[in-house]
Amino acid sequence: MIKITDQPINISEVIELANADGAGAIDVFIGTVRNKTQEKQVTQLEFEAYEGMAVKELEKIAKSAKSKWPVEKIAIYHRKGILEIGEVAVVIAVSTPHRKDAFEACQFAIDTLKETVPIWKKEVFEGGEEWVSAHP
Amino acid sequence: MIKITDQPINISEVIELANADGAGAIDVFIGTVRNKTQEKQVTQLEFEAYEGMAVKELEKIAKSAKSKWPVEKIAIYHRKGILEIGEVAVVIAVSTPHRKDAFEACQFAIDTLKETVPIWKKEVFEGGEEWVSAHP
Amino acid sequence: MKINILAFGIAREIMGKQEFTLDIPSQSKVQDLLMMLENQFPKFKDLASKTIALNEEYVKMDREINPNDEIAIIPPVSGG
Amino acid sequence: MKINILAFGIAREIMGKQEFTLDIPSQSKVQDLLMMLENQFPKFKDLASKTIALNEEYVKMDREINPNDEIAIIPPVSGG
Repeated sequence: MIKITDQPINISEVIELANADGAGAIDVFIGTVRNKTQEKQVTQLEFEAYEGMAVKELEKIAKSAKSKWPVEKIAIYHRKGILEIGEVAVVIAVSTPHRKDAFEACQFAIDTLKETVPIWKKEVFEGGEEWVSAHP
Repeated sequence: MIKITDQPINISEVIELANADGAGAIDVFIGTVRNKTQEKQVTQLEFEAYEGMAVKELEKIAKSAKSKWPVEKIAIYHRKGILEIGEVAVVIAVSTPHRKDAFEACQFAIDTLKETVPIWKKEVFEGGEEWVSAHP
Repeated sequence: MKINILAFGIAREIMGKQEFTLDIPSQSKVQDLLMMLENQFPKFKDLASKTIALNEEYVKMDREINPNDEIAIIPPVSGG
Repeated sequence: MKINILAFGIAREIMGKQEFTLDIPSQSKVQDLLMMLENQFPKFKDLASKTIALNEEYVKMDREINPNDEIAIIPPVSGG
């Protein structure tokens, strides 16, 4: 189950989507908005998504995780729009029969998401703003 | 925050305990009761704990994780008593500034828990029961 | 041929809008379009990376652009 | 000296109860106690491993047992 939403993410909902009777392990990754990037005090964050393509790329990640590990279920929710400090930007939940696979598949999913999914983060801090990773 | 409880574990409560403003990543491990162990159909599960010592060993794991990784907060809840299929046996939530550390610290915590914490699992299946790992 | 281009994130800010039209030679490839964009909007040269998606898929640099393609400029992604 | 012993999991089932009293020579060590338990309850020999905790801590095999220690038999753990 894949979703990009401008509403606060309900973590329990994402976990519930990954729950399966055959699974002994669920690993859940939650990405939240930090109050600091290097030295700058971040006040808020904005996510922009190329939504149609982002959903397709997230579906590819889910499919790829299932081909590499014995994944029972995987759910990925990503927030868009304006987020305050402490809010949840992304939740990935992966269930597998054994725990090692859950950790590996979940880490693969967030690592790949950060490389391929067309979503962009703008950090707003005192006296400026910046698109993350845009410049070398 | 460490807890051994005979009540159903509220996953959101454990995650909330690990949430911290400085953290950008929370990794959560959820261990659930599987419906199968090898070939046997498990009907229920029973956890017995040497509670005082189990809490102490869990606190050692939390301390050790904090010494090895830049852990902001860590919470571990373990269930005891009788559990049905699909119920949650253990939840570990770890927050760190960056995601790699959250995955590593959380995996360390569950791996160590399974090695050192005095809690015992009895599987009940059709026509028998067995203390897990008791015999070679 | 006239093509419609979508731009996101810092690319959208560089172009000044989310969607715009460009006139490019027919049979242009993805790499040609990127060069044309750099020439017309020099700030594109400062980006750590950029690519073009066609019809919501990453494509190779030598892929030919069709005027019916949904074309999007993808600056460095930073989700998660 | 008389000592109280706690037993958990399969150890509790082998002993038949959670808590019981044993009379052991004074200055006995952890390894001596384990041997006495194996002699008295041969099923202990079948366990994949076992150890003794004193006062809720794992201890070394040559640790001497004090009658005031909280003594517990720890069969192979299987939490999580």
